[in-house]
Amino acid sequence: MKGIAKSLLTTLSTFSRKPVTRDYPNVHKTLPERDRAFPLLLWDQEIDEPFCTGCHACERACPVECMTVLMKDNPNHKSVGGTSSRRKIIDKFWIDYARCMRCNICVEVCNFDAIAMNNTWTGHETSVHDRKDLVMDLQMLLSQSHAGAIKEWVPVIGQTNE
Amino acid sequence: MNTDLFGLQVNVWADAALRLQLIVVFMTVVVMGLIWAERRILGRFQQRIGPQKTGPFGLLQSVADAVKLVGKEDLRPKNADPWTFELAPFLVFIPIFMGFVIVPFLVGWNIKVLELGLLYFVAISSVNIVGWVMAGWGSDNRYAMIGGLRAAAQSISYELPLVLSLLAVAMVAGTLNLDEIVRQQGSVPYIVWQPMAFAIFFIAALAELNRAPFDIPVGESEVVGGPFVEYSGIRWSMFMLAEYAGLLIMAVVGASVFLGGYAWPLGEELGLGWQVVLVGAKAGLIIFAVFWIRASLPRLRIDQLMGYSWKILLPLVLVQILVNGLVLVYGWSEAILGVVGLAGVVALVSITGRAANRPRQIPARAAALKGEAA
Amino acid sequence: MTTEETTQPVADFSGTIWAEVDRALSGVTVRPERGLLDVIAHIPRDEVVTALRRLKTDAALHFDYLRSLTAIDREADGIEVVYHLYSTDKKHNLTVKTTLPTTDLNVPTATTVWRAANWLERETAEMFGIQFTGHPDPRTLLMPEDMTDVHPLLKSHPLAEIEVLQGEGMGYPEEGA
Amino acid sequence: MVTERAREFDTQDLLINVGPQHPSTHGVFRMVLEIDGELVKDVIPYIGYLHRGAEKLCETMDYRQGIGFMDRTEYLAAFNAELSYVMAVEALAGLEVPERAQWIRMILCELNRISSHFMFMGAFGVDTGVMGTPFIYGWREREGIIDLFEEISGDRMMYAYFRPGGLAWDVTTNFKARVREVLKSITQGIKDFDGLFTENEIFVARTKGVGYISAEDAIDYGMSGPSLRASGVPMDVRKDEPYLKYSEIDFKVITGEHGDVFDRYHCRLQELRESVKIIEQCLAKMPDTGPIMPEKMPRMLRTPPGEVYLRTEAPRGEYGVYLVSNGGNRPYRLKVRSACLSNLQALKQMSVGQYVADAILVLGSIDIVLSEVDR
Repeated sequence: MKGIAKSLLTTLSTFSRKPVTRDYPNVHKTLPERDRAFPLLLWDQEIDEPFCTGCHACERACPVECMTVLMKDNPNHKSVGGTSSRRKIIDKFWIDYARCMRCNICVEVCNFDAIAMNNTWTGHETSVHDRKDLVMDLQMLLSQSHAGAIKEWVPVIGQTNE
Repeated sequence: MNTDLFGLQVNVWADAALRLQLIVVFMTVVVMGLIWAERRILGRFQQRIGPQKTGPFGLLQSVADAVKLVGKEDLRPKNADPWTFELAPFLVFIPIFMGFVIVPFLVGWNIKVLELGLLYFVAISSVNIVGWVMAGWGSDNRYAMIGGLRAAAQSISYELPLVLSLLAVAMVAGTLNLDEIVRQQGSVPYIVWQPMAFAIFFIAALAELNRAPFDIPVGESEVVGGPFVEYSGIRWSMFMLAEYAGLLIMAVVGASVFLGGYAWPLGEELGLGWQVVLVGAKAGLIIFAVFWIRASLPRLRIDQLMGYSWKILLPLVLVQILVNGLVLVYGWSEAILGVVGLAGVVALVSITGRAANRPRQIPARAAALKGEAA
Repeated sequence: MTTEETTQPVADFSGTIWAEVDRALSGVTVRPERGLLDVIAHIPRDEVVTALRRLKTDAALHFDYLRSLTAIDREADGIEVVYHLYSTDKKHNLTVKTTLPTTDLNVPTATTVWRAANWLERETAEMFGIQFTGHPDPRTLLMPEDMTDVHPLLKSHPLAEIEVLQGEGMGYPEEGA
Repeated sequence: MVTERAREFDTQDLLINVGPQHPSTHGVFRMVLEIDGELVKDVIPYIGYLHRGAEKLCETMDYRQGIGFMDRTEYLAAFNAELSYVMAVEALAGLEVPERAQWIRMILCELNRISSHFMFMGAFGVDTGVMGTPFIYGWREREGIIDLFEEISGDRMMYAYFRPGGLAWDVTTNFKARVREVLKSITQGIKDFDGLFTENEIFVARTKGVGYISAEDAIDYGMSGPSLRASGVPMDVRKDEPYLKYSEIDFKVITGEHGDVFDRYHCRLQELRESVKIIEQCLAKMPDTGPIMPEKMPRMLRTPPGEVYLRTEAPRGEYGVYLVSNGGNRPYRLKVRSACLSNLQALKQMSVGQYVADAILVLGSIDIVLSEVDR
C-alpha cells in the first residue's frame, strides 16, 4: 500500500498549497496586450471619425463571411469643406460575433489600421439570450474605441522584436 | 404511560415523536453541514476554493441546494415501475434513519440504549440494499440496473467483514451494548487492541457507504450515477441525505466502538461540552479520512472489489476473531491482541500491495471472446 | 524542410526506393512519379490490391503501416484513390494511386491487407461515392446512416448557403433612423 | 429434454448505449456495448457527431484562411495541427522558414504536447474514478501553458499563429524567461501526477493487463503516437523523419512493452519529461533575434501544382495533412489524417473481453479528441 500512501501524501501536499482558481466574476485575470477577442473598429480621435473607409478588404478576406460593409461619401471631406482627408467613409458595418472565429485576418488585411481585435474583457463577456444580438452594428463596434477603452496592439505580420 | 425524556416526564408517544423530530432535524442539519464540508475539503485538496457565494464561506450552499431540489419537478420515466421507483428512496433512507436509535452520541444522549445495540445496528444498516436494487430495477434504465445489481453484490459482500470486525470488539468487550462498549474504553480505546479490526471496519464501511474507492454502483464515469440516474428533485435528494447520514452514523459508530466515543482516555468523565468536542473530533477524523480518500484514490473494478472482500478481508477478520477467542478462553495477556492486530495490519497492507501488483495476464475469457468477436 | 525535398517533381528516382518498389511490383503495370516527399506509384485499379499486398509482404519493403487512405475528385479525369504507406521498421514511405473513371467508381477493398483501411475506406466511400468491393462493414462512418446518396467531398457537391443574419432589413430600431 | 430445460436458464446479452452524452466519452462519441453481466462481448463505435467538413471548407479558402480551420480540427493541440498544415503549404510553395521561427515553432509545439498530455492525465484520471483531483492538476498546468500561448499569439486555444513561411508575429521579448517559468511549474505537475498514480495499487490493479493490444495488431490498425509506442513500436515521426530542428535535439522515443492501459498512461507521463528536456535544449539553441518570416512573401500565396503528404508527430499520434494543389491560392484537396480516427479503430480489439469499467478506461487511454476524429 506504499503507492496508496504516496497518493494520499500527494493530495495532502496540494491541500496545503494555495488555491489556483480565481473567483471569476469578481476577480478578472489581467489580459495580455495581444489578447484577441472579437474585432472592433477604431476611432480616429484627431479628426473625430472612424478610420474605416469601408473598402471591403476585411469583408473579402473573412473566412467565415461574418462581415457586411457599406461605404458612403465622407460628408466631412476637405472637398466639401470638412477636415478629413478620407474621401469615402464607412456607412454601415455589421459583424456577426456568433460567426466570427477570431482568426485575426481582418486585422492583417486592413490597409488603414481601422480594425483591431478587442483586447479587453468586454470582448470576452458577450453572452446574450438571442443569437441575433451578437450581430454588432457600426455604433457598437466603434463605441469602445471612441471612449478610448481599448489598448491598441495592431500586429504587423512578420514583425520582429528588433 | 410516561417516560423520561432528558429529565422531563412525558407521554410515551409524545416522547417518541419528539425524539424522532430531534433526529430528523439533527440529521438534516448535520448532513447539510457534511455536504458543505465535503465540498470545501475536496476543494482544498484540489487547490480550488469550493462553494463560497451563499452565506459566509458558502455555508448556506447546502440550504440553497436543498431548496432547489425540493422545488424541482419530480420526474418518473414513462416505462418505470411506479411502485418500486417511488418507494425505493424511502427504503434507502429509512433504515439509515432507524440506525440513529442506538447511536451513543454523548453520555445519556441517545434515543434508546439497546442491549443488543450493535446487532440492531448491523441488521438495520443492511436493509437499504433492497432500496438500491429497487431503484435500479424500477428505473427502467440499463445503467441503473447495472448499478443496482452492483450495489447489491457489493453491500452483501462487505456486510460480512463489517459485522465481523465489530464482532471482534464485541467479543473483547463482552457486550453488544454500544453505551457499555464506549464506557469500557475509559482508559484505552479498542483501536489499540484491535487495530486490524478497525482497518477492516474502515474499509468495509467505505464499501457499505459506496464511497470512493468503492463507489462502483454509482461510478460517475461508468454507470453515470447508477441507481439514481433517473431520479430528480426530492427523491434524488433523499438518496443524498441517506448517503451522508450513513456516513455520519458509520463515523459515530466507528468512533464509539474503536476510538472510545465520548470517553476521555485519561479516565475522568468530561462535561457535556467537552464530550461534544471529543465525539466531534473522533468522528470528524474518520469523516475527513473518507473525504481525503475520495480526493486521492481511483475506483476499483467490481471483480477486484469482490475478490478483495472475500479473499483478503474476510479471512483476516476471521483470524482476528479466532485469536480473540483464544485470548479470551485461555485468559492470555491483552498485549497479544495488540501485537497480533498490528501484525494483521502489516499483513493486510502487504497482501493488498501484492494483489495489486500481480503479473499481467490476459484473462482466458477475454481471449475467447476476442476469438468470437473477430 | 530541406531544399532537396521542396524541389519540383522530376523524373529522376535516384536516392528513392523506386528501384525496390519496381522490383517488388514486377508484372504489375505501374507508372512512377516523384512527389515532393515520397515516390508516387500509379497502379491500375484491377491490380492495386495485389500490388498493395505484395508491397506489404515483400521482405525488403515491408509496408506494414497504412498511414492514410483517401481520394481526390479530379472531375472529368475521374477520382483518384490514394494510399499512403509506411514501413515501421524500414522507415520508408510510398504513395500508391489508382484512378477510377467517374462512370464506374469501384475498387477492391484494402481491408484484406491492413485492418486500418476499414474506417478510412468507409469514410472515403461515403464522401466520394466510391464502392469498395468486398468491404466487410459498408456502413456510413461520419455521415448519418440514411444519407447514402450525398457525397460531400465531390467537387460537384455545393456548399451550404451561409445564413446571413446581418445587413439591410435586419430590424434594428436604430438602423432605420 | 435437458437442452430444453437448460435453455430456460439462458441469459440474454444486454446492449447498453454509451454516449454521445456520457461523462466518459470525451466528447460526442457513442459506442454500443454488448455486455454479458459485466463482460463486454462486443463494441460498436459510432462517430460523426462532430463532423463539420473542415476538409471541404478548406478547399474554398485560401491558404491563410485555412489555418483557423486546422486549429479547430485538433483543439487540444492546435499548434501541432497548424504546424502540419503550414509545413505542407511551405513544402508545396517551396518556402524556406527562418531558423528562429523553426525554434519557436518547436518550443510551442512541444509545450502544446505537454498541455495536451496533461489534459489526458486529467481526463483519464477522472475515468479511473478519482473525484476531480487529477483534472484540476492537469488543468492547473495546462492553464499556465495556455496563459503563455495567449501572451504570444493572443488566443488561448485557436492560435492561428503559424503562417506559411514562419510565424504571424514575433514572440514577446520575455519569451525565454516565461517558458522557463512555465517549465518549472510543469515539472511540479509531472511530479504530482507521478505521485498520484504511477505506484498507486488501485490504479495499477485497474490498468495493468487491461486493454491489451499487440504490436502487430496496433500497426495493422494504423495506430500511432503514444498508443502505438506503448505496444513497443518505437515509431515517432520526430525521430524517423525529423522535421523542424528535431535532428539537432537529443531525445528518447519512449516505448512501453505490454501495450496495456498502464503503459499507455506511463508512456505519456515519460513523454512529458522528454518534452521538457526538448524545450530546454531548444531554449539553449534558439537565437534571441532574427527574422521570423522569409524576406519576400507574396501578398497572396500561390502554390505550383503538386501534392504532399506531410506528417508531424502530434500528441495523439501522427497528424498528417495531404495537400493537393492545382496551382491556385487554395488547396484543391485537403485531407487530414487523424491519429485519433485510426487509434479509435482498435477500440473493439482492445475492449472486447474486458469489464464494462475497463472499456471506459481503454477509451480514455487512447486519448481521443472527437473534433479530430470527425473533422
